[in-house]
Amino acid sequence: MQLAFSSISGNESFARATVAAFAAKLDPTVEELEDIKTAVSEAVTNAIIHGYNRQSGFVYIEATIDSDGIEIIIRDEGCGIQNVDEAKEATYTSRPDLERSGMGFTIMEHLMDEMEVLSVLDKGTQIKMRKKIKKTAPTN
Amino acid sequence: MQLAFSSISGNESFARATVAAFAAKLDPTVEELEDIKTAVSEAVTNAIIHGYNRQSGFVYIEATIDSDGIEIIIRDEGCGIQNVDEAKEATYTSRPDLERSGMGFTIMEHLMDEMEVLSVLDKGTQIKMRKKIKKTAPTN
Amino acid sequence: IGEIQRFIRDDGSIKVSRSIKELSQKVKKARDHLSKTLSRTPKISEIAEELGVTSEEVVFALEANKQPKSIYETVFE
Ligand SMILES: Nc1ncnc2c1ncn2[C@@H]1O[C@H](COP(=O)(O)OP(=O)(O)O)[C@@H](O)[C@H]1O
Ligand SMILES: Nc1ncnc2c1ncn2[C@@H]1O[C@H](COP(=O)(O)OP(=O)(O)O)[C@@H](O)[C@H]1O
Ligand SMILES: [Mg+2]
Ligand SMILES: [Mg+2]
Repeated sequence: MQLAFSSISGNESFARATVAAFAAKLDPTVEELEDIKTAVSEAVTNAIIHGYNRQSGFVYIEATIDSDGIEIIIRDEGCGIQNVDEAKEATYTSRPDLERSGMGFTIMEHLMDEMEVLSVLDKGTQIKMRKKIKKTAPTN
Repeated sequence: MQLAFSSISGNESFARATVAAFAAKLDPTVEELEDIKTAVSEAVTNAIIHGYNRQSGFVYIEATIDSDGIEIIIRDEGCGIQNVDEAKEATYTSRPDLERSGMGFTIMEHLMDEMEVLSVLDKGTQIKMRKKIKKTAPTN
Repeated sequence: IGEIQRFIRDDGSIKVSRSIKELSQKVKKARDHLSKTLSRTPKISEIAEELGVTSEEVVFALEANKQPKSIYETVFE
Protein backbone atom coordinates (compact mmCIF):
# COMPACT_ATOMS: atom_id res chain seq x y z
CA MET A 1 0.00 0.00 0.00
CA GLN A 2 1.03 3.58 -0.51
CA LEU A 3 0.14 6.52 1.67
CA ALA A 4 0.80 10.22 1.09
CA PHE A 5 -0.03 12.96 3.57
CA SER A 6 0.97 16.53 4.30
CA SER A 7 3.75 17.16 6.74
CA ILE A 8 1.70 18.46 9.62
CA SER A 9 2.47 16.89 12.96
CA GLY A 10 -1.21 15.98 13.46
CA ASN A 11 -0.79 13.42 10.68
CA GLU A 12 2.06 11.62 12.37
CA SER A 13 -0.09 9.44 14.59
CA PHE A 14 -2.50 8.71 11.73
CA ALA A 15 0.36 7.57 9.49
CA ARG A 16 1.90 5.40 12.17
CA ALA A 17 -1.43 3.71 12.92
CA THR A 18 -2.16 3.20 9.21
CA VAL A 19 1.10 1.35 8.67
CA ALA A 20 0.33 -0.68 11.80
CA ALA A 21 -3.16 -1.53 10.51
CA PHE A 22 -1.59 -2.75 7.28
CA ALA A 23 1.02 -4.76 9.20
CA ALA A 24 -1.81 -6.35 11.18
CA LYS A 25 -2.37 -8.67 8.19
CA LEU A 26 0.78 -10.47 9.32
CA ASP A 27 -0.86 -11.01 12.69
CA PRO A 28 2.04 -9.66 14.73
CA THR A 29 2.14 -9.53 18.51
CA VAL A 30 1.35 -6.24 20.23
CA GLU A 31 5.08 -5.92 20.92
CA GLU A 32 6.14 -6.37 17.29
CA LEU A 33 3.53 -3.84 16.28
CA GLU A 34 4.80 -1.33 18.84
CA ASP A 35 8.31 -1.68 17.38
CA ILE A 36 7.03 -0.94 13.90
CA LYS A 37 5.02 2.04 15.12
CA THR A 38 7.94 3.54 16.99
CA ALA A 39 10.27 3.16 13.99
CA VAL A 40 7.72 4.69 11.62
CA SER A 41 7.18 7.56 14.06
CA GLU A 42 10.86 8.38 14.20
CA ALA A 43 11.16 8.40 10.41
CA VAL A 44 8.00 10.44 9.85
CA THR A 45 8.94 12.96 12.54
CA ASN A 46 12.36 13.34 10.92
CA ALA A 47 10.72 13.99 7.55
CA ILE A 48 8.48 16.66 9.06
CA ILE A 49 10.92 18.50 11.32
CA HIS A 50 14.26 17.97 9.52
CA GLY A 51 13.31 17.23 5.90
CA TYR A 52 10.71 19.97 5.63
CA ASN A 53 11.83 22.02 8.65
CA ARG A 54 8.14 22.22 9.55
CA GLN A 55 7.29 23.82 6.19
CA SER A 56 4.60 22.19 4.10
CA GLY A 57 5.40 19.18 1.95
CA PHE A 58 4.32 15.61 1.41
CA VAL A 59 5.50 12.51 3.20
CA TYR A 60 5.20 9.23 1.29
CA ILE A 61 4.99 5.79 2.82
CA GLU A 62 5.09 2.51 0.93
CA ALA A 63 4.58 -0.77 2.76
CA THR A 64 4.81 -4.27 1.32
CA ILE A 65 4.12 -7.55 2.97
CA ASP A 66 5.98 -10.63 1.83
CA SER A 67 6.54 -14.14 3.05
CA ASP A 68 8.79 -13.23 5.95
CA GLY A 69 7.69 -9.82 7.10
CA ILE A 70 7.11 -6.23 6.12
CA GLU A 71 9.13 -3.66 4.19
CA ILE A 72 8.42 0.00 4.84
CA ILE A 73 9.76 2.93 2.83
CA ILE A 74 9.33 6.46 4.20
CA ARG A 75 10.27 9.27 1.86
CA ASP A 76 10.29 13.05 1.84
CA GLU A 77 11.25 15.58 -0.81
CA GLY A 78 12.90 17.87 1.68
CA CYS A 79 16.41 19.23 2.26
CA GLY A 80 18.26 15.91 2.39
CA ILE A 81 21.16 14.93 4.64
CA GLN A 82 24.71 16.14 3.98
CA ASN A 83 26.52 13.37 5.83
CA VAL A 84 24.44 10.24 6.39
CA ASP A 85 27.10 8.39 8.43
CA GLU A 86 27.34 11.28 10.83
CA ALA A 87 23.54 11.62 11.04
CA LYS A 88 23.24 7.94 12.02
CA GLU A 89 25.59 8.32 14.97
CA ALA A 90 23.79 7.72 18.22
CA THR A 91 24.07 11.19 19.64
CA TYR A 92 24.23 13.33 16.53
CA THR A 93 21.50 15.90 16.05
CA SER A 94 21.58 18.98 13.87
CA ARG A 95 18.88 20.54 16.05
CA PRO A 96 19.94 20.48 19.71
CA ASP A 97 17.57 23.44 20.14
CA LEU A 98 14.58 21.11 19.67
CA GLU A 99 15.56 19.01 22.65
CA ARG A 100 15.53 15.91 20.55
CA SER A 101 17.86 13.14 21.51
CA GLY A 102 19.67 12.39 18.26
CA MET A 103 18.63 8.79 18.83
CA GLY A 104 16.09 8.46 15.99
CA PHE A 105 18.24 6.43 13.59
CA THR A 106 19.62 4.32 16.43
CA ILE A 107 16.09 3.47 17.54
CA MET A 108 15.02 2.54 14.00
CA GLU A 109 18.06 0.31 13.55
CA HIS A 110 17.46 -1.34 16.88
CA LEU A 111 13.74 -2.05 16.47
CA MET A 112 13.82 -3.16 12.85
CA ASP A 113 15.85 -5.96 11.24
CA GLU A 114 17.20 -3.80 8.45
CA MET A 115 17.45 -0.06 7.87
CA GLU A 116 18.90 1.79 4.90
CA VAL A 117 19.17 5.55 4.41
CA LEU A 118 19.28 7.11 0.98
CA SER A 119 19.56 10.86 0.87
CA VAL A 120 20.34 13.49 -1.74
CA LEU A 121 20.88 17.11 -0.72
CA ASP A 122 17.99 19.34 -1.75
CA LYS A 123 16.18 16.33 -3.23
CA GLY A 124 15.07 14.44 -0.16
CA THR A 125 15.53 11.43 2.05
CA GLN A 126 14.31 7.84 1.91
CA ILE A 127 14.41 5.35 4.75
CA LYS A 128 13.88 1.71 3.88
CA MET A 129 13.22 -0.63 6.79
CA ARG A 130 12.37 -4.31 7.11
CA LYS A 131 10.99 -6.28 9.98
CA LYS A 132 10.58 -10.03 10.10
CA ILE A 133 7.32 -11.25 11.53
CA LYS A 134 7.11 -14.88 12.50
CA LYS A 135 4.02 -16.39 10.95
CA THR A 136 3.81 -19.43 13.21
CA ALA A 137 2.07 -19.22 16.53
CA PRO A 138 4.27 -19.84 19.53
CA THR A 139 3.86 -23.22 21.17
CA ASN A 140 2.27 -22.02 24.36
CA MET B 1 -4.38 12.01 2.57
CA GLN B 2 -3.96 9.65 -0.33
CA LEU B 3 -3.99 5.91 -0.14
CA ALA B 4 -3.33 3.30 -2.82
CA PHE B 5 -3.61 -0.45 -2.40
CA SER B 6 -3.93 -3.53 -4.54
CA SER B 7 -7.36 -4.80 -5.37
CA ILE B 8 -7.40 -7.86 -3.15
CA SER B 9 -10.43 -8.26 -0.97
CA GLY B 10 -8.24 -8.54 2.13
CA ASN B 11 -7.44 -4.84 1.70
CA GLU B 12 -11.07 -3.78 1.91
CA SER B 13 -11.24 -3.73 5.70
CA PHE B 14 -7.84 -2.02 5.87
CA ALA B 15 -9.04 0.76 3.55
CA ARG B 16 -12.30 1.22 5.42
CA ALA B 17 -10.55 1.42 8.81
CA THR B 18 -7.95 3.86 7.47
CA VAL B 19 -10.53 6.27 6.07
CA ALA B 20 -12.45 5.95 9.35
CA ALA B 21 -9.32 6.80 11.36
CA PHE B 22 -8.77 9.85 9.16
CA ALA B 23 -12.42 10.94 9.44
CA ALA B 24 -12.23 10.47 13.23
CA LYS B 25 -10.24 13.73 13.35
CA LEU B 26 -13.59 15.48 12.81
CA ASP B 27 -14.98 13.69 15.88
CA PRO B 28 -18.20 12.59 14.18
CA THR B 29 -20.87 10.60 15.98
CA VAL B 30 -20.62 6.81 15.89
CA GLU B 31 -23.51 6.80 13.43
CA GLU B 32 -21.88 9.29 11.06
CA LEU B 33 -18.68 7.27 11.06
CA GLU B 34 -20.58 4.04 10.39
CA ASP B 35 -22.21 5.74 7.40
CA ILE B 36 -18.82 6.72 6.02
CA LYS B 37 -17.40 3.22 6.57
CA THR B 38 -20.33 1.56 4.83
CA ALA B 39 -20.16 3.93 1.84
CA VAL B 40 -16.39 3.42 1.48
CA SER B 41 -16.88 -0.35 1.66
CA GLU B 42 -19.45 -0.31 -1.12
CA ALA B 43 -17.25 1.78 -3.40
CA VAL B 44 -14.08 -0.22 -2.72
CA THR B 45 -15.88 -3.54 -3.20
CA ASN B 46 -17.25 -2.27 -6.51
CA ALA B 47 -13.75 -1.28 -7.65
CA ILE B 48 -12.42 -4.74 -6.77
CA ILE B 49 -15.20 -6.95 -8.10
CA HIS B 50 -16.62 -4.88 -10.98
CA GLY B 51 -13.79 -2.49 -11.93
CA TYR B 52 -11.06 -5.11 -11.89
CA ASN B 53 -13.30 -8.17 -12.05
CA ARG B 54 -11.11 -9.61 -9.26
CA GLN B 55 -7.99 -9.23 -11.42
CA SER B 56 -5.06 -7.31 -10.00
CA GLY B 57 -5.04 -3.51 -10.10
CA PHE B 58 -4.77 -0.53 -7.79
CA VAL B 59 -7.54 1.24 -5.89
CA TYR B 60 -6.90 4.88 -5.00
CA ILE B 61 -8.53 6.78 -2.15
CA GLU B 62 -8.18 10.48 -1.52
CA ALA B 63 -9.75 12.02 1.57
CA THR B 64 -9.82 15.69 2.52
CA ILE B 65 -11.20 17.31 5.61
CA ASP B 66 -12.55 20.82 5.36
CA SER B 67 -14.60 23.17 7.48
CA ASP B 68 -17.89 21.36 7.01
CA GLY B 69 -16.99 17.73 6.65
CA ILE B 70 -15.09 15.20 4.61
CA GLU B 71 -14.68 14.57 0.90
CA ILE B 72 -13.71 11.09 -0.23
CA ILE B 73 -12.70 10.07 -3.74
CA ILE B 74 -12.43 6.38 -4.61
CA ARG B 75 -10.94 5.55 -7.96
CA ASP B 76 -10.02 2.52 -10.01
CA GLU B 77 -8.42 2.08 -13.41
CA GLY B 78 -10.65 -0.80 -14.34
CA CYS B 79 -13.24 -1.50 -17.03
CA GLY B 80 -15.48 1.52 -16.44
CA ILE B 81 -19.29 1.68 -16.55
CA GLN B 82 -21.17 1.76 -19.84
CA ASN B 83 -24.33 3.39 -18.55
CA VAL B 84 -23.92 5.22 -15.25
CA ASP B 85 -27.61 6.17 -14.92
CA GLU B 86 -28.65 2.57 -15.27
CA ALA B 87 -25.93 1.39 -12.88
CA LYS B 88 -27.21 3.79 -10.23
CA GLU B 89 -30.72 2.39 -10.33
CA ALA B 90 -31.67 0.74 -7.08
CA THR B 91 -31.93 -2.81 -8.31
CA TYR B 92 -29.53 -2.84 -11.24
CA THR B 93 -26.60 -5.23 -11.09
CA SER B 94 -24.50 -6.56 -13.94
CA ARG B 95 -23.57 -9.54 -11.78
CA PRO B 96 -26.71 -11.25 -10.47
CA ASP B 97 -24.54 -14.38 -10.25
CA LEU B 98 -22.64 -12.86 -7.32
CA GLU B 99 -25.79 -12.57 -5.25
CA ARG B 100 -25.14 -8.90 -4.73
CA SER B 101 -28.11 -6.67 -4.25
CA GLY B 102 -27.56 -3.95 -6.83
CA MET B 103 -28.02 -1.50 -3.95
CA GLY B 104 -24.42 -0.25 -3.66
CA PHE B 105 -24.93 3.15 -5.31
CA THR B 106 -28.28 3.63 -3.57
CA ILE B 107 -26.64 2.99 -0.20
CA MET B 108 -23.81 5.42 -0.93
CA GLU B 109 -26.25 8.12 -2.03
CA HIS B 110 -28.40 7.57 1.01
CA LEU B 111 -25.60 7.60 3.61
CA MET B 112 -23.56 10.47 2.18
CA ASP B 113 -24.67 14.04 1.45
CA GLU B 114 -23.32 14.06 -2.07
CA MET B 115 -22.24 11.36 -4.48
CA GLU B 116 -20.92 11.76 -7.99
CA VAL B 117 -19.92 9.02 -10.42
CA LEU B 118 -17.43 9.64 -13.19
CA SER B 119 -16.67 6.71 -15.43
CA VAL B 120 -14.96 6.15 -18.74
CA LEU B 121 -15.12 2.76 -20.45
CA ASP B 122 -11.79 0.90 -20.28
CA LYS B 123 -10.27 3.80 -18.33
CA GLY B 124 -11.88 3.45 -14.96
CA THR B 125 -14.36 4.78 -12.44
CA GLN B 126 -14.23 7.52 -9.84
CA ILE B 127 -16.73 8.02 -7.02
CA LYS B 128 -16.65 11.37 -5.24
CA MET B 129 -18.62 11.55 -1.99
CA ARG B 130 -19.07 14.21 0.65
CA LYS B 131 -20.43 14.00 4.14
CA LYS B 132 -21.12 16.95 6.39
CA ILE B 133 -20.03 16.54 9.96
CA LYS B 134 -21.47 18.91 12.52
CA LYS B 135 -18.74 20.37 14.67
CA THR B 136 -20.97 21.13 17.65
CA ALA B 137 -20.97 18.82 20.65
CA PRO B 138 -24.13 16.83 21.39
CA THR B 139 -26.11 17.73 24.49
CA ASN B 140 -25.78 14.33 26.13
CA ILE C 1 -28.30 4.37 34.76
CA GLY C 2 -28.04 1.11 32.80
CA GLU C 3 -31.12 2.04 30.80
CA ILE C 4 -29.80 5.48 29.96
CA GLN C 5 -26.43 4.11 28.94
CA ARG C 6 -28.07 1.59 26.69
CA PHE C 7 -30.18 4.34 25.15
CA ILE C 8 -27.18 6.55 24.50
CA ARG C 9 -25.29 3.61 23.04
CA ASP C 10 -28.10 2.55 20.78
CA ASP C 11 -28.95 5.86 19.19
CA GLY C 12 -25.50 6.20 17.64
CA SER C 13 -25.28 9.85 18.55
CA ILE C 14 -22.38 9.41 20.91
CA LYS C 15 -19.17 10.95 19.64
CA VAL C 16 -16.56 8.71 18.11
CA SER C 17 -13.93 10.08 20.48
CA ARG C 18 -15.84 8.53 23.34
CA SER C 19 -16.51 5.23 21.61
CA ILE C 20 -12.81 4.93 20.67
CA LYS C 21 -11.88 5.65 24.25
CA GLU C 22 -14.18 2.88 25.42
CA LEU C 23 -12.76 0.45 22.89
CA SER C 24 -9.20 1.33 23.79
CA GLN C 25 -9.92 0.62 27.44
CA LYS C 26 -11.36 -2.76 26.46
CA VAL C 27 -8.29 -3.45 24.30
CA LYS C 28 -6.03 -2.61 27.22
CA LYS C 29 -7.95 -4.97 29.51
CA ALA C 30 -8.00 -7.78 26.93
CA ARG C 31 -4.28 -7.33 26.33
CA ASP C 32 -3.48 -7.62 30.06
CA HIS C 33 -5.80 -10.55 30.56
CA LEU C 34 -4.51 -12.46 27.50
CA SER C 35 -0.89 -11.78 28.48
CA LYS C 36 -1.60 -13.50 31.77
CA THR C 37 -3.51 -16.49 30.43
CA LEU C 38 -1.14 -17.07 27.48
CA SER C 39 2.05 -16.11 29.35
CA ARG C 40 3.23 -14.15 26.31
CA THR C 41 2.37 -10.98 24.39
CA PRO C 42 -0.93 -11.59 22.64
CA LYS C 43 -1.30 -11.38 18.90
CA ILE C 44 -3.47 -8.63 17.48
CA SER C 45 -5.90 -11.23 16.16
CA GLU C 46 -6.31 -12.75 19.63
CA ILE C 47 -7.37 -9.39 21.06
CA ALA C 48 -9.66 -8.77 18.08
CA GLU C 49 -11.32 -12.13 18.51
CA GLU C 50 -11.80 -11.63 22.24
CA LEU C 51 -13.57 -8.30 21.61
CA GLY C 52 -15.42 -9.21 18.43
CA VAL C 53 -13.86 -6.40 16.36
CA THR C 54 -11.46 -6.37 13.40
CA SER C 55 -7.67 -6.37 13.81
CA GLU C 56 -7.55 -2.91 12.22
CA GLU C 57 -9.94 -1.59 14.85
CA VAL C 58 -7.69 -2.99 17.58
CA VAL C 59 -4.70 -1.24 16.00
CA PHE C 60 -6.41 2.16 15.80
CA ALA C 61 -7.70 1.72 19.36
CA LEU C 62 -4.17 0.97 20.59
CA GLU C 63 -3.10 4.20 18.93
CA ALA C 64 -5.89 6.12 20.67
CA ASN C 65 -4.47 5.03 24.05
CA LYS C 66 -1.44 7.13 23.25
CA GLN C 67 -3.25 10.23 22.09
CA PRO C 68 -3.40 13.30 24.28
CA LYS C 69 -6.94 14.24 25.22
CA SER C 70 -8.71 15.96 22.37
CA ILE C 71 -9.94 19.49 22.74
CA TYR C 72 -13.44 18.10 22.78
CA GLU C 73 -12.74 15.98 25.84
CA THR C 74 -10.93 18.76 27.65
CA VAL C 75 -13.75 21.18 27.11
CA PHE C 76 -16.78 18.96 27.55
CA GLU C 77 -15.82 16.31 30.07
N1 LIG D 1 14.27 13.18 6.69
C1 LIG D 1 15.37 13.92 7.01
N2 LIG D 1 15.70 15.01 6.27
C2 LIG D 1 16.79 15.75 6.59
N3 LIG D 1 17.61 15.49 7.62
C3 LIG D 1 17.33 14.41 8.39
C4 LIG D 1 16.21 13.59 8.14
N4 LIG D 1 16.19 12.59 9.06
C5 LIG D 1 17.26 12.82 9.85
N5 LIG D 1 17.96 13.90 9.46
C6 LIG D 1 19.22 14.42 10.07
O1 LIG D 1 19.78 13.39 10.87
C7 LIG D 1 19.92 13.82 12.22
C8 LIG D 1 19.75 12.67 13.18
O2 LIG D 1 18.41 12.19 13.16
P1 LIG D 1 17.87 11.43 14.43
O3 LIG D 1 18.80 10.30 14.74
O4 LIG D 1 16.43 11.08 14.22
O5 LIG D 1 18.01 12.50 15.60
P2 LIG D 1 17.14 13.80 15.90
O6 LIG D 1 15.86 13.74 15.09
O7 LIG D 1 16.88 13.73 17.36
O8 LIG D 1 17.97 14.98 15.52
C9 LIG D 1 18.93 14.95 12.38
O9 LIG D 1 19.29 15.84 13.41
C10 LIG D 1 18.98 15.59 11.00
O10 LIG D 1 20.08 16.46 10.89
N1 LIG E 1 -16.00 0.57 -10.04
C1 LIG E 1 -16.82 0.01 -10.94
N2 LIG E 1 -16.32 -0.41 -12.14
C2 LIG E 1 -17.14 -0.96 -13.07
N3 LIG E 1 -18.45 -1.14 -12.90
C3 LIG E 1 -19.02 -0.75 -11.75
C4 LIG E 1 -18.24 -0.16 -10.72
N4 LIG E 1 -19.06 0.14 -9.69
C5 LIG E 1 -20.28 -0.25 -10.05
N5 LIG E 1 -20.28 -0.79 -11.30
C6 LIG E 1 -21.46 -1.28 -12.05
O1 LIG E 1 -22.62 -0.75 -11.45
C7 LIG E 1 -23.50 -1.81 -11.05
C8 LIG E 1 -24.27 -1.41 -9.80
O2 LIG E 1 -23.41 -1.29 -8.69
P1 LIG E 1 -24.02 -1.47 -7.24
O3 LIG E 1 -25.15 -0.52 -7.08
O4 LIG E 1 -22.92 -1.35 -6.23
O5 LIG E 1 -24.60 -2.94 -7.26
P2 LIG E 1 -23.83 -4.35 -7.21
O6 LIG E 1 -22.42 -4.10 -6.76
O7 LIG E 1 -24.61 -5.12 -6.20
O8 LIG E 1 -23.90 -4.92 -8.59
C9 LIG E 1 -22.60 -3.01 -10.89
O9 LIG E 1 -23.31 -4.21 -11.03
C10 LIG E 1 -21.59 -2.79 -12.00
O10 LIG E 1 -22.12 -3.19 -13.26
MG1 LIG F 1 14.68 12.06 14.85
MG1 LIG G 1 -21.81 -2.86 -5.25
